[in-house]
Amino acid sequence: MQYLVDAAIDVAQLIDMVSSDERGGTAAFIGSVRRGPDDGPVVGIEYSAYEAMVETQLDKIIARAAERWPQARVEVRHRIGRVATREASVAVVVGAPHRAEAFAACRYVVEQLKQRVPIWKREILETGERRWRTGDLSPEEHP
Amino acid sequence: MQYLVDAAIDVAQLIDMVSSDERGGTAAFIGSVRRGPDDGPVVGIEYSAYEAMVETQLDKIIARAAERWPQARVEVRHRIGRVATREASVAVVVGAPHRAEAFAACRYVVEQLKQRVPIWKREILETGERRWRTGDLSPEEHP
Amino acid sequence: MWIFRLFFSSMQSPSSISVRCRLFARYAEIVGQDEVTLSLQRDATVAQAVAVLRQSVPDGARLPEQPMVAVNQEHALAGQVLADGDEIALLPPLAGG
Amino acid sequence: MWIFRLFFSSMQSPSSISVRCRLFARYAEIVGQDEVTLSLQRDATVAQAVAVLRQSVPDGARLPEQPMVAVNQEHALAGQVLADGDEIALLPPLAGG
Repeated sequence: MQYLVDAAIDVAQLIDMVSSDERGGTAAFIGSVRRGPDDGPVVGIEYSAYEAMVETQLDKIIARAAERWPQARVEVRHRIGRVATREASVAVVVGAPHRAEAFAACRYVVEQLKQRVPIWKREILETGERRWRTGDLSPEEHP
Repeated sequence: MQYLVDAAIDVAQLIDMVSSDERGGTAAFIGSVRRGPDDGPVVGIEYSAYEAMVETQLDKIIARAAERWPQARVEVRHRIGRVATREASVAVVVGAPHRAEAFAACRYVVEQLKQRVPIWKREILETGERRWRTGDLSPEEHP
Repeated sequence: MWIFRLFFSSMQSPSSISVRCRLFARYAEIVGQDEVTLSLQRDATVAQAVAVLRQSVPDGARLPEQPMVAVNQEHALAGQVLADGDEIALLPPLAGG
Repeated sequence: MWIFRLFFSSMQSPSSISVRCRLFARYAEIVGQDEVTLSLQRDATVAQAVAVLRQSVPDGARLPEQPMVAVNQEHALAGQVLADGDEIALLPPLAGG
């Protein structure tokens, strides 16, 4: 597994990996586990994934980014398993010769990841209860 | 001085500063000293600034960003003095509840910084020679 | 020549195919298992596989009728025709990031 | 009343003002100094200050005729009127980042 990791994401290391003498601009997106005002007593998130498909899809997303922005270099890491509030759950880091490419490629990979990569999250509440969440949406109702 | 620093920029610390339970999306831009194919034997860059104006202008840029994206929190650091190739010279890190705001505010602050903040760079060549550079452009001709 | 093709084609494609069906996250929770092997008629589509699955596992009717589906790790539309040995996966609404 | 105002106004605004002019980066290198105090006529503009500066320092003619200028740490246009005690700065093309 290249993209899924079960320990803290080292953003500084990723920045170092994508930067080079020729790539002076790095754009990064870091998603962290948050507790919004309506979220109640969430102490963490448990991520699960269709792991083989995560790898397949991220390979393709990064390959498409490389076609559109040939001089960019992309690194992606996503946590799997339990992640505490405020820890980073995902990092997308893109180095490019110029900042416009770095921002565009970073945004592209983040949006594609959200739309295409099979990862799910379940909130862990203070009470020990668990609750499935959909991406960027309110909690899913149990059917 | 709040924004100008003379030691390595700790990006992970800035990410930690702007993230919170309510701010789950962080967008960052990191500019590093690069040596492009036409740049010759550059070993580093020496940054100088109109220091008081850097602080005044960044205060205003960040205040304007706060008006447009009230839930975003912005941190900016720019190196002053000598910076070696591949080290970060600037970091703009923005935490927000959602990634669209984080990306937009980060891009805004970076563009404003490049346009309005009085910082200059002089390339240090392997030969010890120094050469003024303008932003994002080819070397300035000496008049 | 045309007769030969038909002949070989029917030799290589028996009347039913076997498809591995994987379930994830909330869907696995609903049906109490994360993998089911389905026997489908030849040329069955994704939609038909989902219909068979919903009838053949406990609480299968609680799965959506038109879930997001992947075939061999690629996102697939309901009309895609399946082949013997394919792996299909029912994907609850994605929530990466 | 009107006469009073004129009287006080001329008391408080002598015929010349003093402006601190700062030079940075390549511009400081060209003229060999990073700060000059200019004496300007009352109501002088940024453009007039630059013109005076270019004539009053060694190699001043090598400075651009219309450089980027800040007044009291704010970007300023050529027509801005200066006041006694202002700090103006000639800014070479910016290169932060």
